[in-house]
Amino acid sequence: MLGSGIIKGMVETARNFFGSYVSRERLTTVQYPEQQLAPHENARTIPLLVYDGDMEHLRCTACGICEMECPAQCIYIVKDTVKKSDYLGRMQFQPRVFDIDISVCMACGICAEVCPFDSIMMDQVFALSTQNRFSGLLLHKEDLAKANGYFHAIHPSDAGDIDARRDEDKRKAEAKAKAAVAAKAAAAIKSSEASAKQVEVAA
Amino acid sequence: MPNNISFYIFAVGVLATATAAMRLRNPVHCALAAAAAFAGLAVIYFQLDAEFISFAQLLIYVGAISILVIFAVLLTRGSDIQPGVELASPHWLTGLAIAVLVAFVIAVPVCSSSFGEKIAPKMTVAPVKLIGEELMTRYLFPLETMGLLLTVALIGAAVIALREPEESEIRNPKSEIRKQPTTEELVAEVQP
Amino acid sequence: MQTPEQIKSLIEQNVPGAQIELVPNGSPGGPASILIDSDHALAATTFLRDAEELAFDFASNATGIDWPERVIKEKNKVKKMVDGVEKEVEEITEKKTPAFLETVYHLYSMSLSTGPLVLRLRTGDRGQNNHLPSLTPVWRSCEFQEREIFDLFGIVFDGHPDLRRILMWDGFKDHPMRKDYVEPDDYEYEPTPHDDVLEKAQRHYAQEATV
Amino acid sequence: MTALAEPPVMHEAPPSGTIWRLAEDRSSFAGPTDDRAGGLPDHDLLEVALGPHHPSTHGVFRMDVVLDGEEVVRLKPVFGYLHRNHEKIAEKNSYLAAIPYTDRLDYICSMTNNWAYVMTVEKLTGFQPPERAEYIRVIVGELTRLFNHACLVGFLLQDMGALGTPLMYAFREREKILDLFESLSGARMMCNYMRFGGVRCDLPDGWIEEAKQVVAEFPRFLDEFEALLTGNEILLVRSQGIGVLSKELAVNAGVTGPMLRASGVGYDLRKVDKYSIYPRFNFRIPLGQHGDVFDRYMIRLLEMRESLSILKQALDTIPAGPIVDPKAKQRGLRPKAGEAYGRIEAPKGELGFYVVSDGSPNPYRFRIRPPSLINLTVLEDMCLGHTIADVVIILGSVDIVLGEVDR
Amino acid sequence: MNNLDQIFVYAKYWLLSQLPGGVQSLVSIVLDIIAIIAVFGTCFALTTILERKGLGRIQNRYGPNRVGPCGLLQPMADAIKMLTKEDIVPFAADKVVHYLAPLVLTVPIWLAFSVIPFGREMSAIDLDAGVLFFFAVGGASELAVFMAGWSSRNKYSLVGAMRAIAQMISYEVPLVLATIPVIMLSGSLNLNKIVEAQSGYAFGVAQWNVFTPWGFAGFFLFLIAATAESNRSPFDLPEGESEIIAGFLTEYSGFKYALFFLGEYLGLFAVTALSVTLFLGGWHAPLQVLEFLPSWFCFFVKFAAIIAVFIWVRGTVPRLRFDQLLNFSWRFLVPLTLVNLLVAVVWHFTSLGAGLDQSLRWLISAAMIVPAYVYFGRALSPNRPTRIYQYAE
Repeated sequence: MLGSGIIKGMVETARNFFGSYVSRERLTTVQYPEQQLAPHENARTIPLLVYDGDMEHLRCTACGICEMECPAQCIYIVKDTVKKSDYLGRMQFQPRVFDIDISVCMACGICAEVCPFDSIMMDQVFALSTQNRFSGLLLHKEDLAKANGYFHAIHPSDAGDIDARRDEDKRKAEAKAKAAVAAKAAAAIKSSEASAKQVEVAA
Repeated sequence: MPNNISFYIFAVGVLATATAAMRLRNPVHCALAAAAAFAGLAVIYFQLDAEFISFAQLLIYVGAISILVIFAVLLTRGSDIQPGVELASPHWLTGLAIAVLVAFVIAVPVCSSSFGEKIAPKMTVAPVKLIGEELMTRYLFPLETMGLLLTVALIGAAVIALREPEESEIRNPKSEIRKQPTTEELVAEVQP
Repeated sequence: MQTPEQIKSLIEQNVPGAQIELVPNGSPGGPASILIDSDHALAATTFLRDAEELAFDFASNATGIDWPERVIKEKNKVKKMVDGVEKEVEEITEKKTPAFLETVYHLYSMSLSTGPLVLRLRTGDRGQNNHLPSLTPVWRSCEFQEREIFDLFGIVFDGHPDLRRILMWDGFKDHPMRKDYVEPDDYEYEPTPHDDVLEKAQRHYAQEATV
Repeated sequence: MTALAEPPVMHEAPPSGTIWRLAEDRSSFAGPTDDRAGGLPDHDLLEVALGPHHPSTHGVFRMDVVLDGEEVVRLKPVFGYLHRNHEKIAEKNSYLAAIPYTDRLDYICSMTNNWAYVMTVEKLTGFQPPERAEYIRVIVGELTRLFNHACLVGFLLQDMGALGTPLMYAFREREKILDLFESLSGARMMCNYMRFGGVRCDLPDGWIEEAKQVVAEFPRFLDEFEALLTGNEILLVRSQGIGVLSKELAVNAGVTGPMLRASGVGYDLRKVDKYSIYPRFNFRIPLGQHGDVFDRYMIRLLEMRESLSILKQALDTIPAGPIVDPKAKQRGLRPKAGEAYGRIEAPKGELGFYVVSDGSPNPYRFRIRPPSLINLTVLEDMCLGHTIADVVIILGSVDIVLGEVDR
Repeated sequence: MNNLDQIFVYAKYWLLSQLPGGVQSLVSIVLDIIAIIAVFGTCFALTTILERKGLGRIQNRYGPNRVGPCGLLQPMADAIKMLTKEDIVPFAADKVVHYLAPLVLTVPIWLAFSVIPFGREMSAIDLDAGVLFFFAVGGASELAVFMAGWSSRNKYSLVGAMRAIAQMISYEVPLVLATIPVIMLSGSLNLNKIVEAQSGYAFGVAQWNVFTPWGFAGFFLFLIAATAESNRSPFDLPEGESEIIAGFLTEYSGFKYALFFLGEYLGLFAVTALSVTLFLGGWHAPLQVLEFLPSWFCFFVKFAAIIAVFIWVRGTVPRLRFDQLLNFSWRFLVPLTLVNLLVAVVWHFTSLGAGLDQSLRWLISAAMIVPAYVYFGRALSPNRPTRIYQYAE
């Protein structure tokens, strides 16, 4: 009372005033364009589409799950008419059109969460302002597609897990394919043998 | 010479603002014009080397009296004079008579003084110290009387302002709530 | 805390003439709710609040639900003679439920730390018979929530002290939370149109072209 | 807890025929002209619309205030400037897609909003979040409470005219917690972190240690904050005895959260509903006695200290294990027909979600019980008879976020 | 040393000596005017930037640091922004009065600087009634504020103007009452004489008014009243942005707003300069050993220190409510200044003839002022017991 509280408060502000010159903890401001903090690994902004190798090999299969689940309904996909072989050698469609309206996108990450093909992932770019509020903020397939290497750079542990899984799948698929080929060959041999037998019988 | 020029400028200004204070329609403008006239007078006093009077004029008339006038104007709702109402009162003849009388009363001592004679300007600077000493010795009684009177007036004003509102005057805020549209009105509005 | 059944019988004992139904709840462990007829709602809720053993002094949530006329298809397995043989056949019976608007109140007791008791009131239909008694005189907490129900669902609360629109503006005509609400045609350019947005856009531009 | 007395008498409906209006002529400052025969007492009433673009309405909110001098004789809140009908959007979307929208309700505390919603859906479906997920939820929920209360005190002081110094200190600390949230969920404010039957992703390496450090440093900030504010004579005279809310009115008007507890009612859902794993932690519920602005301020400061104690316990005892119920389904969730009402003690009060399912992939009815809106029910009662300056701090002490009020 | 002290005086006389005799007096006036406008215009620019930087540091931010080195060119950027902004006059405004208000505020305040001695032999006019002149020209600011608020035709403006006027009138009383002991004991209204009365050193320490009990109390009372006079936090109610937007400035933009801004800061400078003159020995150095410092340097160091205190307070305290503000003036400051007057009288008479022991004089004075402070302070906020909070369960 009688002004002691105000004096105490003024001592406190004085401490912060001088503290901001000596202690990093009190002056936490980052001078943005000159200094930039590295984003956290989990940080997310807008979605991106991962491709392996070149742009022609998007992981996306235009299945439309993300389009359906997007809370803001900002994804627009048109399937291509021709199928391409994916990393496992299966024939899959690819998107002919893949648009994301980032003026609507709220960066929730649900698309990345529901994607069964590890294709759509969350980017970390944040300086997204453009001159044109319509076409500048409508990102097409070409803008969204990013190499797996880029994905590795921003989300190393996630990308490592996914790659490991995919390699495993690939190995399994190859093994399976080999097994299938072998089985086929065996079956062919068997059948040829059988037919030979039959021939024999017939003879 | 520059003193003369500025005197005339300020004299004209004082006259103009004084006229404006009488002639303008909006009472707040009148009050502001009066304040300007007071300020002009203060400058003229200053030119006459009456420093103390000049500053007192500024402090009391511009700083206090004009604010008081403005408050009075606003509080008494004097500011809404309807356009078309005659500014001049029908009793202008009485007013004229009073003006003539006042002019006469002032003119008599002025004319009988040595005003017209050309005398060498004497340094008549009244130092503040002198004024203070005079006030505290020769004019002590009038000063104290005036002080007492003003104090009485101040206390009286405070007492009047402090008067507790009577029971009937205490307003129930809820009784003054603006009427809300009734349910029926709203229903009628929203139902196609 | 008393079960909804007990509370039902308590109300029936203390508020003569009150017609009370229990509405079951399909969610696991969710309490059944009590449906009170609107004529006795005020008396029953006052009883709920003031009865010492119940003391529901806190109405946490009040909201509306729109139930337009619906056809409920029920599959029943019926034994029937088909081609002279008795067989179990799935038969679909259609049941029409009448349309109504409903308010739901979630009541708790702060003094006894019990709850929730789910209370329902239903209007006669979705048209003219959309009046319900306001529970604001019982619980002030319903004041803004009932205004919101009035605004978004169009239920008129009789006895509400200040029933005006709350979220939509005063000149607004419709009730947006009703199931048959049609959005006004104020289409804005959206670069990723699909589904109904695309339809809307096409309709809008066609309209603009004619104007 | 004591039993509560009778609820107060309601507002009487305004007597009809009491219409007054301000002078049409804009060139005058004459007060209302009177249409009634008797005439108003000789008072000038001034009608002022505080908001929607007023500096201290915490967003776009309007109060139609009628003033006698500077004294408030009538105050009607006007809402809806930020209304986007979240409930309708959620009813058109899937259950999962509603989660990111709940972030944007009370955009300061997205974690607790997520929590209340997923808890309701868990009630509807019967999913059981695993132990670790419950711990994570409690930790992020209490961190949210910490910075919400700190910011609220900052905003309150800003409304009192303290030029943002306390606000800046609060934001400095809040940034540390938001950093934790970003490294956990990927976003600072719009976390979108909780999922039905668990949480979206596990804690990153070293997160617990960082959180422990933040929690360990927080009391020092609180001490500084209190040294700056609590004894300040200006704050005392500004806030004590202002905006008094009685216990009875608070209960009847459904006021919840710190505001209710400042009025002296010990009702905290963490104790009453015993939801999640709160019964395992040791904490107390601070209670006010006067129900004025100062009590609301103090209750928040004291609650922050209790939150810190919960956080310490939770961070020390968090077990390893799965983070999502294996039975839980996120995408294409179709709960059985039924309804559930879930409520948690959000920083601003009781945040409730009421979800009705009809067996389809999107909720049939999706309702939010916004604490901010319902706490405003008593705004006029608290403000009558005070001045404009008090209205501003009373509104500040209610702690509203317009994203939640208007939804 | 003397050269450095009188450098500006010599420079002026050298310049005048280059001119024909006829215009010398006129040029002398013009030079004085230019000096005051240049110095305090710069002070205004510097204070805006330093205040923002200081407040920033108090709030743990950098403050403006983008324009020019360390952000020092920020005032220039602000000025350009202000001057190029659209000058909006509300449709219903009283245009003439709306236009005149910023002028009426700013012009008289410049006059106030003319009587203040900024250094040895460095005051523009040596007026006999300097203190009176200072307060007289300050009287116009109330009128200007009213003009601004009334002519804007905005409810916030009007409320702000009414608050401002009531506040200025209430705080002018303690402001003047706090100066009276100084005038009494130095026996003059002339500011140069007041500074002269504070010259001399005892035990190497200056004999300023602030080092006497009545001067010490008076200095703080004066500073508090000055804070309110210049609408600074915690008395910034007329433009309390969280309540009434910007008060009487709500409808002003561009250059007129800048003028108001300038006027407010000049008012602050003027009253600060006066407080330095009245209580802190004007341009005298605080210690005998520091007497080699130029007099104007000493003056501006004290001036800057007081401005820094104003900034510091602004960064710390919340705002008072209006009735509390008036109560504070009439129930606390005015009685205390009156008691202080009494203390000054006692101080004066105990020094005459009787020759009481110095410490006894201090004791008597303290015995008068401290109980009054406690009594009136308690009376301001009665019945405020410390609150104890309980916990449920």
